[in-house]
Amino acid sequence: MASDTLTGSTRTDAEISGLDALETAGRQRGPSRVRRAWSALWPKLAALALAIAFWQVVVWTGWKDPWALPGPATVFADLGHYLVSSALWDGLATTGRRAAVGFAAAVAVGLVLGLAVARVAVLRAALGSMITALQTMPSIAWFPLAILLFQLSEQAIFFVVVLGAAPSVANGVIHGVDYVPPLLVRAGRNLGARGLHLYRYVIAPAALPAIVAGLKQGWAFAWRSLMAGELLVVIATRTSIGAQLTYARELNEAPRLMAIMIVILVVGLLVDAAFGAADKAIRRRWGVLDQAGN
Amino acid sequence: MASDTLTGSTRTDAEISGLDALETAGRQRGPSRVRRAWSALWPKLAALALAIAFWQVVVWTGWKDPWALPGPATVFADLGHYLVSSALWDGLATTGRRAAVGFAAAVAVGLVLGLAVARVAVLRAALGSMITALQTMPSIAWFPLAILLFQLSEQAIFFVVVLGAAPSVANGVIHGVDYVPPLLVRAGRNLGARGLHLYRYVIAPAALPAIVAGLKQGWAFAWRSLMAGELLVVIATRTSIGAQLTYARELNEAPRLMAIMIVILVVGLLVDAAFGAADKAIRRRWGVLDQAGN
Amino acid sequence: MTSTTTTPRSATGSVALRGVTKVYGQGEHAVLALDGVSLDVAPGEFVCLVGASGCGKSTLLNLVAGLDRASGGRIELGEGVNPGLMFQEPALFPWLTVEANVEVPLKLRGLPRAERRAKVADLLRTVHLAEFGRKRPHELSGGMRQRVALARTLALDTPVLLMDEPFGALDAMTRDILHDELERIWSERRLSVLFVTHNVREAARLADRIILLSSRPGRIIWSTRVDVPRPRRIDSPEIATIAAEVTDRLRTEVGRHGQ
Amino acid sequence: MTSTTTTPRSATGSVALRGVTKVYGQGEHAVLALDGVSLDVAPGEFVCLVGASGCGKSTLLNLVAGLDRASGGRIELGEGVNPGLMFQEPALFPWLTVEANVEVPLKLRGLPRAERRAKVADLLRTVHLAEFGRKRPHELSGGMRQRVALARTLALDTPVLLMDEPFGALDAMTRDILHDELERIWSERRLSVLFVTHNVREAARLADRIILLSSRPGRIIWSTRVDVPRPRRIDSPEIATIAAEVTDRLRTEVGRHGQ
Amino acid sequence: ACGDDTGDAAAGPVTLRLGYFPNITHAPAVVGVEKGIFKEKLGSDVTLETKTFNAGPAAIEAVFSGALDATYIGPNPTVNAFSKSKGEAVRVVSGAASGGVALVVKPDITSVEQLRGKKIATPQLGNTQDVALRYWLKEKGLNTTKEGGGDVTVVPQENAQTVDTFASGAIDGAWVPEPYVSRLVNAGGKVLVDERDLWPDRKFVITNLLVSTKFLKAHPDVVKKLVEGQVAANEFVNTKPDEAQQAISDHIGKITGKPLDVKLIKQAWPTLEFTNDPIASSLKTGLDHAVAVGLTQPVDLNGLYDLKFLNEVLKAQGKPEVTQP
Ligand SMILES: Nc1ncnc2c1ncn2[C@@H]1O[C@H](COP(=O)(O)OP(=O)(O)OP(=O)(O)O)[C@@H](O)[C@H]1O
Ligand SMILES: Nc1ncnc2c1ncn2[C@@H]1O[C@H](COP(=O)(O)OP(=O)(O)OP(=O)(O)O)[C@@H](O)[C@H]1O
Ligand SMILES: [Mg+2]
Ligand SMILES: [Mg+2]
Repeated sequence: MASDTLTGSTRTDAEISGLDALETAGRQRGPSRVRRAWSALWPKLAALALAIAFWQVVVWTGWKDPWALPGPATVFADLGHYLVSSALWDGLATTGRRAAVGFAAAVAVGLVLGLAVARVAVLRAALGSMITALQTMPSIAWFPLAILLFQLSEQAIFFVVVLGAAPSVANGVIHGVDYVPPLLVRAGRNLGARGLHLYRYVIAPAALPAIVAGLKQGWAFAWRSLMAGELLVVIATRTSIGAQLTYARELNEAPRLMAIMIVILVVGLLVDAAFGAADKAIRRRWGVLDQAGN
Repeated sequence: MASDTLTGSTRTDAEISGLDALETAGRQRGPSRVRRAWSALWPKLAALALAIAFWQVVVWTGWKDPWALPGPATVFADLGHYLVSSALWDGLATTGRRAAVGFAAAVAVGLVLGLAVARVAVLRAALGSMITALQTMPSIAWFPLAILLFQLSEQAIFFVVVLGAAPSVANGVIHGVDYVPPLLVRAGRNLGARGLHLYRYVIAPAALPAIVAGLKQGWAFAWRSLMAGELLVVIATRTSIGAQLTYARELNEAPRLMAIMIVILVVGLLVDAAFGAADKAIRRRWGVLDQAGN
Repeated sequence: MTSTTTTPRSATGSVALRGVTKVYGQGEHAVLALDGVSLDVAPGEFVCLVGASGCGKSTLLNLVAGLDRASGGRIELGEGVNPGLMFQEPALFPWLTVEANVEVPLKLRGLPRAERRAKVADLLRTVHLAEFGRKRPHELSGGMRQRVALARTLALDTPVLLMDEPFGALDAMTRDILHDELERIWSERRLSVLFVTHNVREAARLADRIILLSSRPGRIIWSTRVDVPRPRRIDSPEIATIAAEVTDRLRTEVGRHGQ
Repeated sequence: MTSTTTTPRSATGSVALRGVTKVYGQGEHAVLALDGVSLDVAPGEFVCLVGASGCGKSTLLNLVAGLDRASGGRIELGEGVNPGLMFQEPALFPWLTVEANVEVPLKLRGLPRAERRAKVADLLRTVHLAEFGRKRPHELSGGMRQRVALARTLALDTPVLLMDEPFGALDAMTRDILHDELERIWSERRLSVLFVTHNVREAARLADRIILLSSRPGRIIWSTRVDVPRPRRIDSPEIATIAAEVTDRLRTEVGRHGQ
Repeated sequence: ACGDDTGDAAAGPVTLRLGYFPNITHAPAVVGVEKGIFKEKLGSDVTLETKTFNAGPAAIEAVFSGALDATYIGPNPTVNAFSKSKGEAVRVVSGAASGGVALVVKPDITSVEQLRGKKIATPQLGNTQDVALRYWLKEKGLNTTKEGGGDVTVVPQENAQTVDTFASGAIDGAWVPEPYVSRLVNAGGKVLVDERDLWPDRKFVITNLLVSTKFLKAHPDVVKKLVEGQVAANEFVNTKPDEAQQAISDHIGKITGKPLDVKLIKQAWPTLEFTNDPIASSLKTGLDHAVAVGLTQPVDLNGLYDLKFLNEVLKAQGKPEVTQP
């Protein structure tokens, strides 16, 4: 009945050949860090190169006037200026801070609301369907209320962001809780987990994958609401990405608009990388990682 | 080894008493249709009543001027006019059609994209993180491109709606596929399901709950993008909810704005009811329904 | 969701079922899983439950554990007793390591960290998985998972233990060893055990009393005391004799129902 | 994900393993589950695999089924043979009814509707679940689920059957009946069967050959032919003798490893 | 068959795609469409397609991408379109409206000095009204900065929001166009400055008619007819104000689902002047002011105006011609 891993006791020849096989297998499946990074990177670069090439070709055909559809060169030149301007970094700082604070608030509200609705039957009957309905309410509809409640303070922006993102987070939580395997809930209950403990030890971790998915969707809602909401209060000394985006459009600055879009995409990519890492960690734990080639 | 359900063979007294117990239990847990409907309805009505009462009280306190914050009476009076106006029904018809077509297109694109990205390693590396990044792009950033591609036609609206909703659907699909229990995939493969068949018989149904959740989030994105996108192409003869919402806001018609918000909420509730029914059917099948009181 | 029919009246460690009935589903599709089952487990008694596949054994344990509501009848447990149930499937938490799984009930009981560690190590040694503490459930074999579940249930430290085919996925040797361990813990802690198994020798090896359940509807149709003195050996002739008798009864019962 | 080391060279129905090695994990945490296992299953042969919990039996079946990649060695199967594997857990599709679960492999083979129906009904009768076709997996007992999984695997209609403790959750009577059914199907279809069990009597009852696997690393350490003529009875003295011998060997092996 | 360079003036039916805002400052456009004036003037050879917008950028995007041939639009987007396309994409062929802009403040503010430390809203950073406010403040000795610092805090925000924020007391005033001037007055505000008083002849451009250069080159005759329509529409607006006001209210109702209160239109009406003169000088001056307050680089407006047709039409009708800058 002794159980020994490879690092334990002495080994016979056969076992050592087994170890050799392991090494080989290891080399096949787990290439070096550099190669792994490269294999994650080249498809992205290829996709990017393809997209830019296509764009350039379209521009060369002269399909549209250059002021309507600027070429990559123009846009990247503008992006270059933008990258060294304080406008970008100040804007990113302001918008990033608002996004972080607003999203954090939305997550807090969404988690509490989601858990409450998921497990309390009366609340679910009363508010359950309201959550999706609220989710479909466009941000601009909340603007008057935001101003009524918070005047021209940053809170008005947060209000819009939270109203935009919290329902999405809550829906993720509800979905996750709904699909927790009943066997695990029963196991938890039998092990003595009741009430909050049941949440903490069973329901929350079991629903975690769905909650992370909900957070990801919530982030997208938060960010989009923020882009609109930042126009609500164009505060004095603080420029923001949302305001810059709208102004670029209002001034018909196509290259600048596209430069800002690229910045937004990059921010989105970074945030997705964070969510992706979290998700991958969960999947590794759960043993569902090795299904596709990733 | 015979197996018999209650409707099979003859029964002894004890079994009949068991049946009686069943009836009692049945009556306790499964009340009549009317009572069930009522128990689903009253919390909603109570929540509604509470919300309206609170609103009325706030208005009575005179916290804000009536043109800034109209009372329930004013709003419901306006809603009454709105309900009998052709504006609402024409707008709903236009917007509803656009939402349905746009969402359908977004679902098609999202499903294909999601499945492809979830299972093809290169695509995932190339596009995976781009999906969330695209999701965070605000609709207005796409407007110039939409007009470039589709001029001032309805397709421009669909373009914005699809770009808004498809990433969300795709993310739902990817999440669902990622968490398909490996055991079921193995079982499917062993039963002879490869390639498309594996999708059809195993992966798609196993991921269905997450896909439905993704569709729900996608709907919210689609609707919100539509509300903004409908301003892109305003055809004088065809009024739409999105245009009405914006104009109500621009003209500071607080009661009308609130009436439109109520209409949007009601549409959201109806759509949520459809998703809810789908989700409940799935949960019943999977045997995860009886966890909370619903 | 605790059974409303659970009235804590009896002595600690005792379990009493009075005419317990359980119906699944409603109307046409209803299945009568248990029909008027009355059963007493005395404190410190080891009762084995045998019966055909699908006769309602798991249902019975679920009801006693308070995880399901009986459709009729009463279940009485000692004051404040929360019976530990070892499910038919391992039901481990996939997001936790083996150690952490076993630790959950200890955490829930609020034990200090050092004590928890010692207990977990001890329990994993008991089920012969001391070296697997840091693995995750999906890295274990079927039998190993079952043993982790056993360790987790034992960690509950409750006077009533409900076990649903706990050793079904184990080889004979490992099973023998765990029989000894379980018997030791049972007598040390004076546990009341309700134990479901398909292995009649196992039943005879462990039980003070063996109870036979009929199929659809599940009813108690026969029971016998096992008066063989302990320690017992599973391959002893006395055990074989009792096992043969139980098998005969079972055969008659299943035959009665058979096609 | 089909094993690249599977070279289809041998006759239909035969299975050949040549020095198969399987390592889970990497580096420090690597576990050598199988170490140079060589094994031949002749067409139409019934081979039972026994061994301690966690010794690598399931791993072996997974490799033969092509669901996992061997770390070393070769596995040879008949041309175009896709062995049917009955997993240790039922692995039913929760979104399908019992009938629909059994129907999946038939659908995948493109059988017409009427034929599928007849086959499903037939298979459910074989596992004594004819009346449970419309239920969903979560409405079944553990043993019932196992029987559905058996029916589903039999529906595959492949010349090589890999079975991982298929009757572990069944009572002795139901198990006896299914032994007969399995033996009938095996001889009718001339199947090659690789059968994992912890029940040495079951092994002796069914097998042409019994193979004993050692624990960590998993290696074949002993094997024996069962020359008792069929039909056999599980409670016959010949079977008991063989079972006793296997138990002895197993005990020695586990004892060697034991603490 | 429209908007491209190949189109021949004489051949085949032409579609004219015209944009405008359902708004009081676009009264000639709204009335021209609602009363069929454009249709009549364009004749049966030209199909008129109208599109409405609620803001300038989308209209300019549409012109840039060839989805729109002509649009009524304010001075700001006009300059943007001209400068962003390096003077190529668009031409102004007529004026439409003048005036209709004012600084509305809380009633307790009665002098410029009292604006010190107050918050005043404008529709958008760097737009005509924003520049006008900042330049005026500068002349009065009050500093402002782009970032909202200085003696007076300038808060750029959407006009709709300005009404909300003014009503809720978050801002002290706003430099806005009609109908927001009237709306702010109704919300308890008081006109402190009527922008007309700051301009020669009390005239400055608020709306003009823009056509895409391509369309102008391809279909000069159609553009001429469009200008005829514009002149006729202005005629209508100026001679039958009641009918025009009702038409505007109805038209807005069609798009927004709720007719605009005619009272509001009547209230705003006197502050506006519907003239065919694009008042090019005011655009130029406005731009100089923007440069002066540091909001833009100088822009060369040479070639923006093409008033040949307008003057032909006016001449034919015996009306005074306008000056081509
Ligand atoms: N959730 C459920 N819904 C409907 N029917 C159920 C449910 N759970 C169990 N049943 C039915 O109740 C009966 C008894 O099931 P139970 O699981 O108690 O059997 P068991 O004695 O444990 O069998 P096994 O030895 O196979 O585990 C079976 O006929 C089963 O189909
Ligand atoms: N996915 C995995 N990752 C890491 N280790 C694994 C994995 N699967 C199995 N193992 C290890 O491989 C060894 C053999 O496991 P396997 O499941 O083949 O045992 P088994 O003989 O089927 O045991 P049982 O009779 O308990 O089912 C065990 O030590 C187990 O911990
Ligand atoms: Mg059971
Ligand atoms: Mg196994």
